Amino acid sequence: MTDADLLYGDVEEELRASVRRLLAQRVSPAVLAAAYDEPAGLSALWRGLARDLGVAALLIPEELGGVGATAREAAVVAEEIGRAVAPVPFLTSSVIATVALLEAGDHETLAVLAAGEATAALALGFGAAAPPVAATVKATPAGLSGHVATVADAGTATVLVVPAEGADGLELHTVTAPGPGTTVTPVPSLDMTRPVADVAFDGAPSRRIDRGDARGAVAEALRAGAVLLASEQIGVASRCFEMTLDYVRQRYQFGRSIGSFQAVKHRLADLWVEVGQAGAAARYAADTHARRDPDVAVAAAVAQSYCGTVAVHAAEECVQLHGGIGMTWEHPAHLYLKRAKADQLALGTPYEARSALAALVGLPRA
Amino acid sequence: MTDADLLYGDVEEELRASVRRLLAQRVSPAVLAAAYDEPAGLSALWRGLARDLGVAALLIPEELGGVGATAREAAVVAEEIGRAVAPVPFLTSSVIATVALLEAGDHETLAVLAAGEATAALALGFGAAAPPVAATVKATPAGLSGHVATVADAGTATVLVVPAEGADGLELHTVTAPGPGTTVTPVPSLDMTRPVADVAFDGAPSRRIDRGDARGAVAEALRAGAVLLASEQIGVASRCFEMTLDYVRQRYQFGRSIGSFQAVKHRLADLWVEVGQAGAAARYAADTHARRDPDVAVAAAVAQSYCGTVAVHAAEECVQLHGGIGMTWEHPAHLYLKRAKADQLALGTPYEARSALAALVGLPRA
Amino acid sequence: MTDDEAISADLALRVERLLDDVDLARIGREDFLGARFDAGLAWVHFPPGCGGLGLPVEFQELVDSRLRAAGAPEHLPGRNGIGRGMAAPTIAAFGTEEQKTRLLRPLWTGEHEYCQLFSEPGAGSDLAAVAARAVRDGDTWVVNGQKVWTSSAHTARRAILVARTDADVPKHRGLTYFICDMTDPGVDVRPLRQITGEAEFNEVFLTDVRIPDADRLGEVGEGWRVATLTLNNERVAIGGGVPREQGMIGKAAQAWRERPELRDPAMHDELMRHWVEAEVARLSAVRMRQRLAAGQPGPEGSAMKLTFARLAQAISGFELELLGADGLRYDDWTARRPESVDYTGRGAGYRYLRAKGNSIEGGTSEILRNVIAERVLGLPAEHRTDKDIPWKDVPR
Amino acid sequence: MTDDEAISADLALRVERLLDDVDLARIGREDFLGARFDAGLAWVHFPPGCGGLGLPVEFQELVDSRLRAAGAPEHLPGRNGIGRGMAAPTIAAFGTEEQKTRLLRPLWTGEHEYCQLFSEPGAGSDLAAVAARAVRDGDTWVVNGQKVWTSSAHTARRAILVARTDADVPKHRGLTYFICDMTDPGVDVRPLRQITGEAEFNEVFLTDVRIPDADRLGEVGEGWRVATLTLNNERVAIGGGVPREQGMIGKAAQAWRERPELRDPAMHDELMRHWVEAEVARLSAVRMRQRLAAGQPGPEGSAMKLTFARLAQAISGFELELLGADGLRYDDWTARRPESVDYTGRGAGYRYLRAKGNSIEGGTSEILRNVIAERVLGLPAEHRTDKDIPWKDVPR
Repeated sequence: MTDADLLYGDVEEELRASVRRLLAQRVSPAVLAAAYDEPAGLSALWRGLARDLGVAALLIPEELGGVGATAREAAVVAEEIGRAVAPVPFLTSSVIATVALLEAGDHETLAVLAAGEATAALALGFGAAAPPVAATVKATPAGLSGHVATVADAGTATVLVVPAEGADGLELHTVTAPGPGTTVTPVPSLDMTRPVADVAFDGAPSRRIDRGDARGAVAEALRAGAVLLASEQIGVASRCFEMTLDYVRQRYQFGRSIGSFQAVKHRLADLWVEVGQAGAAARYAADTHARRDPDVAVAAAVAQSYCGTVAVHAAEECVQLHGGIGMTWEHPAHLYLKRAKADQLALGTPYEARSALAALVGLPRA
Repeated sequence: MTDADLLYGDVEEELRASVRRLLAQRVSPAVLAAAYDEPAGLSALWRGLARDLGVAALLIPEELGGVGATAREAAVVAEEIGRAVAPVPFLTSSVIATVALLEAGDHETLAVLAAGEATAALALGFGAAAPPVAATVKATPAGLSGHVATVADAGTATVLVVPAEGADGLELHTVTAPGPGTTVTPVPSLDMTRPVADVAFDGAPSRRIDRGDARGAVAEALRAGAVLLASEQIGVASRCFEMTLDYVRQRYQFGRSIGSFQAVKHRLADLWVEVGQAGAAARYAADTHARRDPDVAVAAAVAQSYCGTVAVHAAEECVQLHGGIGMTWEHPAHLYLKRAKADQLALGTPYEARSALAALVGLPRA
Repeated sequence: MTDDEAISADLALRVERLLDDVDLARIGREDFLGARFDAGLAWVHFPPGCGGLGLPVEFQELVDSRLRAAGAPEHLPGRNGIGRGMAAPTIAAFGTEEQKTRLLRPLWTGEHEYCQLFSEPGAGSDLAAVAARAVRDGDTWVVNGQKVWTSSAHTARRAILVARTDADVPKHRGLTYFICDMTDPGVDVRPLRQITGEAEFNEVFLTDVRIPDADRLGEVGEGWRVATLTLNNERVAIGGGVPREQGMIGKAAQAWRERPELRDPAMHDELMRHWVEAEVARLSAVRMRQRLAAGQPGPEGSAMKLTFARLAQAISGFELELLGADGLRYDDWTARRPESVDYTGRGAGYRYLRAKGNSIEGGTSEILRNVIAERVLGLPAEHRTDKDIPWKDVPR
Repeated sequence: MTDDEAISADLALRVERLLDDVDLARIGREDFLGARFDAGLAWVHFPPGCGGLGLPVEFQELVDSRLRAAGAPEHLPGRNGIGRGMAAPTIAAFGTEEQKTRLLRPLWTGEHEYCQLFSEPGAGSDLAAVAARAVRDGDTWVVNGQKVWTSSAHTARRAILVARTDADVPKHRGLTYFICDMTDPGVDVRPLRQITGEAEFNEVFLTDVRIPDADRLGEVGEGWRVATLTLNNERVAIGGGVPREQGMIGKAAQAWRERPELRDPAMHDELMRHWVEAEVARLSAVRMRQRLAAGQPGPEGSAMKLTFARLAQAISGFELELLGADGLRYDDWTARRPESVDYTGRGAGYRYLRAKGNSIEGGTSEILRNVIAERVLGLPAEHRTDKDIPWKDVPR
């Protein structure tokens, strides 16, 4: 704790500025809304982020062609992606799948990801908070077989990292997608800027990549995901807050700006407090992860319990205080609400985070 | 449900007017606050209520010298007692102990209570939601022995109705207090207008009154208590709301009444909604009890979950919106806050009520 | 025989006569409704000649139930609600004899479906801040402007319209109320897609739309007073019908009961809190109806709408958390054009998103809190400067 | 050697010299503090002659830590916080040379304990609505009025006082700031009992209290500006010290851990929500200190006070529910006069009741939300009429 640094360094701020600039150029509400009618492929936006700014390689060590940065830098990218509800597989591919591959030791695939040429997805339901007790995919000599529902960003991934039940327990495999015996079926998603898909394997050829601790690798991947999801959530929350503040300043009703009504003022004051404090929680999670501080488990659970609900609150206030316009397809508020609510369910609900936290801090349910 | 009547009849309104008139004459904040320095005995106020208005006899059948009324009429009395935070043992003696005696069939004691000469207390911790699994008092041929903590209004009761563990399970006894082998020790109470006391029995002579279903009698007594406690709570809540509304109208700050500030207006609007709706819940509980409608179990649990928390909220808003003056001993707000918070803990917390409700409506925890 | 009994007997006779006069097996819906109108049995409380008999409104139920029992054609469910619920009482109250005679019959039979052209993008909660202009040109008015949140605009033949006819007086005083023909070539209706993916509503662009002065309802400049009557007839859906576990809580409870694998013990108390609040809201609605029946109408309508919106939003959000990963899926993003809204239909994601509108449409929760604070609790009104200065000078 | 190093070396020398000059084993607290004042080591950022050396405030810690290490007498903990924290900086900023010389030394040594006579029953959050009158009578002022919420009034020798000297100008312009002698016979201090049963504070009645004009601080009519400096020096307790599980959440967690029989599974998620919120508040406080240390002071102080109050109230209420029947008991209703307040001391009932003051004292939560909305978020100020009219005409 005494070593914690909850502020942002100059390098981090520079990274933020670059990412923000690129996103401002390439992301617009119209582009985002279009994803709801026609799921987008891997966009030019992602190529810009991955190749020009190297965000796909952030968490990959330099010796494997990566940047060798930590969760502190990745958190800044996640914040900016949240602010823009950018439809890019940073969290799913460059954080979760990447950490799984790192932990398993699959250097070959990492090199491909680092170059930004391909993306990967962990073939696990996006609601999962922890490695499966029994995986729904079986690994046999004849290949992988089984079904995984609601996998985020699987539709655009060319590598699937698959937790599968082998003879001696959980194994981790990679599968090339699309490929023989592998079917990825996109489904309508609450948040189409991070679409989910169902994945089915029927004797799919695969490569086993773990060296005995598949469970640990998946757990580490999900933890990194939870840590950085919190930063994405404060990005969503901050942008919703700013949009709302701007709107209530310029929207006039009854001859006054609606931001001059005290009930609105007090709600925004409370929201400002909430969003600001969520920032401390997310930053602490990223910082402990970066420093390999053992408190990261507590920090991640705290951030996951708090930040997702704050983001939902901010997005809900954004819709409400925009009034009718906030309910329309043409205003971006709905894009943020859908991202916020989906993010709250991702990698375990806040309830699950608090249950996990209780065990960590010695406050058992009964 | 189709038979439910959630309104008040003319007779009920007349009873309300009489009780309110008497309480207005005899209860003042100074008198109530004095109870915190010196626990009051059974007051002239109680004698007025019990003898002149017959409230002690409301739930006692006419053939036993009572009024033969129902929970609908008793609810009106409870509401008025709540409005005045009156320090009288109506709930504990005229509802809970009375129903226990009625269910057990102790007509003799009921006749004494009906006359308003004496009061009774059920010797069970006031936090109990249900009959004890194993009573802390043992019934032996040598008398009652054991200890019961936190019994409401035990200090002024002359009859204690004691659930005690006998050879074949729970029994119900009456004990005269003060008396040999019986010690009643008043303790400082969060709400000194309904003080609690610890009761110890050491070979106390007693009379067994149940006819085999002591558990059922205690359960009925506690249910009647829960039903009428909800009405007391809406009395507390309504009065807190009115005090606050009056105050914000006449208190000026910054050249304006504080009731003209929109944040205050909206809070009071929300509170008005809450308090009004709590009234429907409490009334439905009283009505189902009066009609012996089997839905009374659900109705009581709903009211207990909702009304206590609304009363606490109203009392907390009352203190807050009064500002500094609401924190002082001389202003009555603190008396209401203490009653509201103590009432919320009485006869089981809202959490316990919801757990009980879940079983009734088929929504098991796991 | 009391007066009431006499009226009831007479009405029963009139219903019988109507049923005798038509051949239910063959008559079309519109023709039957026309005959019913001519018999004064459309709205018994309307004046004779306007589809009524000038009777107290309580007698309507007798007519309705007898006709229902006889299997007579009824209005298509959900059709022309604005015409029958809002336009008709306004025409009856403010129309000239000529207007009543001309407008009410086709409205009643469904020949003229109505929509409402009140809301504007710039106005929002400030309903009187209408900017659409109507300029007189001899015997007609020429209307230009933009309206929004108009359901049924794409199917309606007529609209009730409020437009500004004088920008030099304070905003409530410069409005006029019209009946607008939606088939006018200057009317451009465009679907307005919303957060759920659907387009329940429309935007309506009015370009040099011509309205004969004969279709003005009330005096010039009296539009706010006329519209107020219309809006007072707008009925909000009240949460919690009589049966327990209706609405959103029914969906959440159903998921909990039918899918034991979703039961996270950490969520149980929250589920029960929602259940309790929904039940308390239901009991409050029951009490409101009992008070109305007992002749004690109260201000609880606003409270019920506030509560309904709050619970619908909280519970639908909770339901998604309960569903967990399944909550990440949506049923259908197609830009559908539903005939009517079903708040608890479709999937959990739809319910969650659609419920966001509950605290905006038909009076935002913020406006309702103001209404309660000022009209019910008697607290001072908000400070405003727009009431006494010319519309054109109001900051906006 | 940089400038800073030179200053540090010089300061270290001065501390050594002070310690050489006195016999720590024998000298009394007040005498030592006097010697320390005379050496300019009381407040190094104050001017020479006023207990300081005119150095940047950062150097104070060097002096404090060296003296602490040497075992030199310190101020009694919790004593004269108002004198040292609020009166001293105000005297230093607004006092004449004579006043600084005369007032600061006894204030520093503790000879003159101070209290604060600002709040009034009629003023509340409207701090400038002071009604106590000071009328000039030659070289003295005669003060009449009533003050409230004055801690230490019964032990203090001096007070900082704001009184109205002109009712014919707007309220912020008619105030004057004085140093009041609490031993004046016109000062009547009465304990003010509060919700917990204790009397932490006092009411102070001022009847013809005479204050020499020499004890006026700042110009006549300048009292609001002077008081603003005092109030800006009021430091609010910030929730969540550095260690985890401090404050109210520590008490609730302790009860949960140590008394398994209290563990209602329905309460667990709520306990964890409180735990999370307390931890997040703690992290926010850590970040605020890091920002301050990095020279990025922000407006989070108001946010921290709001959060601290909300959590203290929510958690202490929850703790009583957790205790169930035990929550019905209280520890002691005696009208005690505590030296200082311990928010988390005593029983759960006391904690619950005392926490109600957290959102009132030192700026209500409503005022703090206004401050954040207006000063941080830049939203428009509340409409008010009292700023420009004479105090005597303000509605109250």
